[in-house]
Amino acid sequence: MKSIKHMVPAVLTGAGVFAGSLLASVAAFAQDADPAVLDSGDNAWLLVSTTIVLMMTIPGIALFYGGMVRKKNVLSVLMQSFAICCLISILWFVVGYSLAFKGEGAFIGDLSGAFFKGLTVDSLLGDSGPTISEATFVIFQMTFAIITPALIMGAVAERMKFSAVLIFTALWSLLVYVPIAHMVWGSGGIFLEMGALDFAGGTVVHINSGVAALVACLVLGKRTGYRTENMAPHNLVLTVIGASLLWIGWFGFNGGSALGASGGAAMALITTQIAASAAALAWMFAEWMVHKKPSVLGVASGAVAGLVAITPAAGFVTAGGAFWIGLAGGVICFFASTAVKRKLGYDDSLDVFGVHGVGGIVGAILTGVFATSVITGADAPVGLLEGNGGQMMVQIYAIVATIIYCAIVSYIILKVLDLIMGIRVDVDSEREGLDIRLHGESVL
Amino acid sequence: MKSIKHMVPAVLTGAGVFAGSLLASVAAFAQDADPAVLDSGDNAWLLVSTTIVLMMTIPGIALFYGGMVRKKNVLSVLMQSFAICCLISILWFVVGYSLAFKGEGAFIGDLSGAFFKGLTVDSLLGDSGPTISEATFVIFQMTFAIITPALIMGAVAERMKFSAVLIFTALWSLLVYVPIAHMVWGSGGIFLEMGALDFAGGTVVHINSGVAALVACLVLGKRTGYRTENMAPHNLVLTVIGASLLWIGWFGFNGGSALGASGGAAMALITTQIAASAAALAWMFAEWMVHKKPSVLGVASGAVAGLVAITPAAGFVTAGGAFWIGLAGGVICFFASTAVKRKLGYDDSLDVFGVHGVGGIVGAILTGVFATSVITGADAPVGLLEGNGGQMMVQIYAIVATIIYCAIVSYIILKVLDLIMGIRVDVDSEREGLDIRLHGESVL
Amino acid sequence: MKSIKHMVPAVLTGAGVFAGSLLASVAAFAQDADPAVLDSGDNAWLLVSTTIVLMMTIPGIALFYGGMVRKKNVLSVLMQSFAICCLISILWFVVGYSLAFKGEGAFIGDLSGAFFKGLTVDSLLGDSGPTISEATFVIFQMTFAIITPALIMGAVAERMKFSAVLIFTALWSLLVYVPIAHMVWGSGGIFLEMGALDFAGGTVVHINSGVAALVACLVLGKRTGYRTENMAPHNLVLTVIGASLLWIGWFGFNGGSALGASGGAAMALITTQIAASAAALAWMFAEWMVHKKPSVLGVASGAVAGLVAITPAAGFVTAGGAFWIGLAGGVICFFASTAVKRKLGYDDSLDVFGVHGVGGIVGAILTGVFATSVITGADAPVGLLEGNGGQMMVQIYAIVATIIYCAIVSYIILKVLDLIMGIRVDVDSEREGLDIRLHGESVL
Amino acid sequence: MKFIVAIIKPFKLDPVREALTALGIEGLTVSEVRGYGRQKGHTEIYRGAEYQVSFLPKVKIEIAVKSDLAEQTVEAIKTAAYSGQIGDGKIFVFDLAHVLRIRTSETDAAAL
Amino acid sequence: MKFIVAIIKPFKLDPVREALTALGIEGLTVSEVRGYGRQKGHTEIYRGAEYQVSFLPKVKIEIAVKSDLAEQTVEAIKTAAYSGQIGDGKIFVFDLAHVLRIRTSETDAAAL
Amino acid sequence: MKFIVAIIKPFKLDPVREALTALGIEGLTVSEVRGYGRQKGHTEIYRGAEYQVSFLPKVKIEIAVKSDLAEQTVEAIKTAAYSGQIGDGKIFVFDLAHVLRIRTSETDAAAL
Ligand SMILES: Nc1ncnc2c1ncn2[C@@H]1O[C@H](COP(=O)(O)OP(=O)(O)O)[C@@H](O)[C@H]1O
Ligand SMILES: Nc1ncnc2c1ncn2[C@@H]1O[C@H](COP(=O)(O)OP(=O)(O)O)[C@@H](O)[C@H]1O
Ligand SMILES: Nc1ncnc2c1ncn2[C@@H]1O[C@H](COP(=O)(O)OP(=O)(O)O)[C@@H](O)[C@H]1O
Repeated sequence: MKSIKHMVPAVLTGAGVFAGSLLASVAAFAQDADPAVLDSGDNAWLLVSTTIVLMMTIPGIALFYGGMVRKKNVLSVLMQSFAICCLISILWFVVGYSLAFKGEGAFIGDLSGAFFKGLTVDSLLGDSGPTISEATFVIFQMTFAIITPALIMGAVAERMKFSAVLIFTALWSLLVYVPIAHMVWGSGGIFLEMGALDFAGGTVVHINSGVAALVACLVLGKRTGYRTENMAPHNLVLTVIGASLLWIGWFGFNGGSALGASGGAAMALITTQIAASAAALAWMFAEWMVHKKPSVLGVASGAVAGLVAITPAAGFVTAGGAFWIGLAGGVICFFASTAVKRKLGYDDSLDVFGVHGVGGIVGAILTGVFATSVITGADAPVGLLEGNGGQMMVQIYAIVATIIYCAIVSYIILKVLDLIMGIRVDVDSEREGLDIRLHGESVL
Repeated sequence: MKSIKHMVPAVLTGAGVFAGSLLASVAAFAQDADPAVLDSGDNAWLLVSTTIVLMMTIPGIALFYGGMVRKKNVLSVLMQSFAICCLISILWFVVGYSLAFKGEGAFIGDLSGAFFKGLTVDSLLGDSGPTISEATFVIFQMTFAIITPALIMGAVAERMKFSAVLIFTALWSLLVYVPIAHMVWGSGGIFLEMGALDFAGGTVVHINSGVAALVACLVLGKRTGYRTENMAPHNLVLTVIGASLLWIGWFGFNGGSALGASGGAAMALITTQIAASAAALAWMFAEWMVHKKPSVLGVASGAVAGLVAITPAAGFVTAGGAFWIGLAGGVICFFASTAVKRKLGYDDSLDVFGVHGVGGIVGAILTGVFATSVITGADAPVGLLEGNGGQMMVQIYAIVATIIYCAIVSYIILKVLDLIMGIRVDVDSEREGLDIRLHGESVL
Repeated sequence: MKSIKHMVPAVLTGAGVFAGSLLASVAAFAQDADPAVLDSGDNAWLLVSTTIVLMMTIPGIALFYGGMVRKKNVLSVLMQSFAICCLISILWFVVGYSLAFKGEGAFIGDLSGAFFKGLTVDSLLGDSGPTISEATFVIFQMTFAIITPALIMGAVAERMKFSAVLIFTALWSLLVYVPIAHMVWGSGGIFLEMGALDFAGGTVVHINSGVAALVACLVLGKRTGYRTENMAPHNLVLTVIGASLLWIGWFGFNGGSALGASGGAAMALITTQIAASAAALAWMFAEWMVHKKPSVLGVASGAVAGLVAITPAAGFVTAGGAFWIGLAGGVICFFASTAVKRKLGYDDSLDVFGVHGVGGIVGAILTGVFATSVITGADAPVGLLEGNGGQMMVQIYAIVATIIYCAIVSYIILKVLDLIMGIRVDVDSEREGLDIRLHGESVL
Repeated sequence: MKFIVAIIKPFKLDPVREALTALGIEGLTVSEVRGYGRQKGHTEIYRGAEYQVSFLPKVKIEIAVKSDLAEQTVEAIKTAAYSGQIGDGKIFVFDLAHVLRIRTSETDAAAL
Repeated sequence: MKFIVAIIKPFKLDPVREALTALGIEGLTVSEVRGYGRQKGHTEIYRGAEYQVSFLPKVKIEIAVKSDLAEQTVEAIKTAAYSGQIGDGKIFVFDLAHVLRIRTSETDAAAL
Repeated sequence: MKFIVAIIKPFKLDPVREALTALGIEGLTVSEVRGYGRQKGHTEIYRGAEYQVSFLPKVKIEIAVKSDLAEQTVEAIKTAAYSGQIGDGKIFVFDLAHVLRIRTSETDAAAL
């Protein structure tokens, strides 16, 4: 489990998937293996990873986004992250975890583990060898389920009703997040079977949230005054704190996805760090050339773009591979969030699509390029550079399928909600600010 | 140690107590057990737990409270948390740890471990099996001793002299915190002997600080202008950061109280998450109904209320139990901090009693209801729902005794200090703000 | 590895050095020892330490410094920390790590590990017994390489060109940081061979950055309006958050330097906590006496001074020793950063020299005084108090050599850069603020 | 010369400034103020404590103009700041005795 | 018409506003200012660097009133803002040439 | 009496205050404003979205003085606030009808 050498099938499927199949008792390695036993070091690292991935949402995303909106809306943005965290936690307990990780369906799990049925302090993940507690896996995955819808909110900031945010989040999590998570990581999931590589959730978390974000901001429409009024970020100090906590927490996101405190986890930290750094510098220099000044918003955005891009690859590539993935992620997301976005004219308030959607796609494709047996320990070539062109096809298939599924279902949810209850606040509220109008509070 | 199955006596006493008795060399399990040996995974998790529980006070509480006061007092509030952290660290070293955890007294320990006498890098906690370093336990517990008086300060914010804060903290820690900690967790402590359940410090930390807070704000009197001037929180962004860090840190608070990176620790993270989420949503919806708008201060307060309520129960209940405890904590603390407080008219500036006192009592009682052998692995029924009504009586006894002891001693300390030195600033300082008057600083 | 008892040579060299020599395959203990094997608990603790040491720079230093400058420059300060983090990460990958930790040179390593050549998921640190992954060591050390130049920036805040910051950082890291790190920790390094004690980087990180900071602020000149205009910190809330995160992260800095989740790591947390607390209180009371009011900037500065002072000693002294080191660090840095600085008249904007330089020197000397066999497990006397006066001489030698080397090379780099490109912004930019002029951004 | 002070809604600042530039007015000074008037404020509730916020954010614009431009200026502001809803604000006109441009020491009309 | 400008201590804002409402005055504009005068400031010290803060926070209230109400208004402000301590502030009275309500185009007395 | 309003560059506040104290002026009121004029603003770019910031930070100083001091006061401000660069600002002088010191009820010249 800890040793990446034992993870040959994971090479084809990603560590998350591996966990899924273990959970589902696919006794692949159980033959002459020792019985499963809790490894306290691995479990400790996963408990910590859980903690810091939670920190990515509260206060990470909350601050990253909060600093970028106008002052009159900052509390509404914090409120969204915080409330989504609470709501998804309860949903994960009720049915989410079970639908994502129990059962053998190709598209979705089953309800056998609803309300955490059968989960005890002694449940272990997998059947053999040193491993972690199932309870640890449950809450580690919970933090991924939390952050994904929280990310989407950046696209609809400053104009979506809070009641609509709650209902959309609940429906989207069950109808989009949970099925995609199962398809990518769950036992029997189609992308898993197909051999798509997604180490820590590039598809499930980032492409998914990025695409939903784009759909949501299109359905919702532009902010009143977009391109005519000054919508400059009110306090980038908050944004830098948020970006820093995202970076820190990503060590748990990617490092924890090794499912143990192994050398593979350490290597995932290295690839994460290199990709984030390369992307941040890439964005910064691109901006310096194009807009004449390097900005702290730019360097922070670049870091997040790099973190997104390395997510599917973190445990499959070398530091060198990570460098190129980061570089590509930084430059491409820079253009996606500036020139391209301006040209297309949609109002994705905080560039969720430009960073998470585009960065996720870049990362998923480049995973197929740079994944290497040097790191995974596989016997056969893994990525395109090693001569395995087929992997690229699988990657693209998974990306396209995710985009299509996510876009359609997100669109339907939003349209239905808009018909039933209206999802956008009125212009006066937008003008006065959501903090006072929706929450009766304000920052002095 | 790690495995909750070995913790049968802990079922009756809480993991902290268990540690206490181990420390005191009660050789309960030593008979045919292996000699004690350091488990690096368990020790790693406890080192991390220590780190994040420290983060709960600096900057957690500091920000949670700092955002809720008026701008002219924000630095004075940060100053209190920070200085208390420093002061208690030194006191813990000098006598605190020894008086809380050494010796066999019913009410207090002894001075045999003053100045950490006898503590070496090789000292282990307990006599047998895989365990953690005693040094780890010493500093883990230090962070609990730090946060408790820091919590109290919310009740006296914006009007207490800083010199009085320091002296009160030192005296209160030695005369109230240390004895209660010994009674609940120390070898021979009366509540321990009695079998009161307090997994991570519901009584020692929360009821204790909540009651002292109520006494302190009554002795000190209301803020000048209370109910006539606008005392709205000046920056809830800080409060949300603080609440988030409290939540994150609580994973160490409750998870670390399992004293190892076990499945039990993971389960404690789950119960903590579910209770916090349920309480946050409960407070939010209650407020939505009563005050017509859901607020970010509300959802953050609710989360803290849920975290307080689950503290004594975190390692004894299922996720389902945690849900109900959170729900009750959220709703009851909401009414305690709003309608009930308004009716009674006391000025507990930041609702320490309404959240920590009331939430602590709710949690301690419900621990007696929901504690279950399913989680603790006990052979006999544990909580009321399993048919063991006696546990409730023990819980209530411990609660009432703590309240009475804490209230009386806190009152005496404050009254004596007030006579000797005066504990309240003058009206001009209150008007101009404590930042400038007491600390010669201000936030622009 | 974990057990300090096995670290006899480390007693003379510091744990970092120990790691260095292990890396270099000095087969000191390999004779009848078991082959090296990954200890997941130790590795977990080091992964966490890495994470929180990274947090010391982003957002720790960024906020600590950001709060102390004028509002018009806050983003420029954040930008420096963030960009330095990215830049050093890439440099470390390209040549930094190899030059610091590969090879056997007295003054510098070699290029055998450039681009992390030879690093695999299976590489372990050292040859025998339970140990950590080399990848873990690589990224743990990377975070130290990141924070050191980030610290320097406090001295040049509010007036240095961003382009010059980047180039200076790259050159300084390669020409100063890397050689000093090799001399102190690398296999064959002269200070290592000499037996200088530096547990976690007092010389490499703090004296080094403090001296470079002093040189840099002298070369750069005073800020326009220094001593005539109001340069009061614009938002000490940020500074307190930063100081708190520094404190928290220092648990990884010092605790992680034990290279395992051992009792020694726990003891290092205790000495860190006691020294920080003692120093914070010392600074606070000194200020209370001298300037009539205790300030939150004072208590926070004192804590950092104490953390700096304990850094070289954290794994070599008792809690009692830590108390005296903290006390001395707090008082001496207070006078260095106030009265002495005023008298000498240099403009070290945020007192990097007064806190890190002076605190580092105090700590390095007192390590020679208080280091004790009680903690290190050495057979011979260790520090001056145990009768080993020679250690003091070695300490002073290493300090003086570091100061001279660092001062000269830093001076040359800065002067050359100033000639080639100019390192200071023009007066108009200083007046309007670097945020707008250099980065095209502002905080509302 | 006249000194015109206008209290307007914050989001009307840009339109007003453009209207004034169109008139050839090259200078003005703006400040953030809070206004009390017929327009209702709002209530904020923090843990059950209600605060009536009766002061609303407004922007104050100050413009010194030659007397003959005053009427046009007032008209331009009125048109640009108008939304028709309560709280649109007021325009006050004062006599201005004397003006000086610091940089050039020009005075009165030449200084505008 | 008269234009009254009062510089008062911040915590006197609410009492003054109430006194004015009692007089039937329905509008006023408030801004945060810093005042220098007989009232001493304070010293802030940051790591030994002393900054004399001689400007103190004050609130400026601006009210346009019909001329016959001016005296009463000044009196009301004076009474409500009085604490008897140095720094209570000043009231300035100006002639106001012209007023216009943006929403209705009413002018002068009708616009108040 | 005269009421003098000066719009100056922020970093000139301390010199101006000192110049006024030297003249024996014991009171003044200061506020932070934003100015639009000949001085060019700057552009901020956030992820490619450009915002023209045409308002620059300025400080407004208000001083009530006896009429005979007015000229000297204007002169003193001009000298202290002068940098010779565009954007140095303006000084406006108004007639002041009436002054009252709240603390003592002194009026007019005695209240200054
Ligand atoms: N008498 C007054 N003196 C000074 N300012 C006033 C006066 N009356 C109104 N104002 C300012 O004008 C703003 C708008 O006035 P209000 O009565 O709310 O709406 P309207 O101008 O549409 O009737 C107020 O918020 C206040 O700032
Ligand atoms: N000549 C003046 N011009 C403008 N504002 C003044 C003048 N004198 C005083 N002020 C304002 O009035 C405030 C109070 O004045 P001060 O002299 O401190 O106390 P008092 O009014 O009680 O004598 C000052 O802070 C300043 O804002
Ligand atoms: N007509 C005016 N009315 C009010 N304020 C003005 C006027 N003209 C200029 N100002 C103020 O004076 C400041 C400086 O004016 P500006 O034209 O930039 O430079 P200068 O005074 O050197 O010619 C402006 O920022 C604005 O605040």
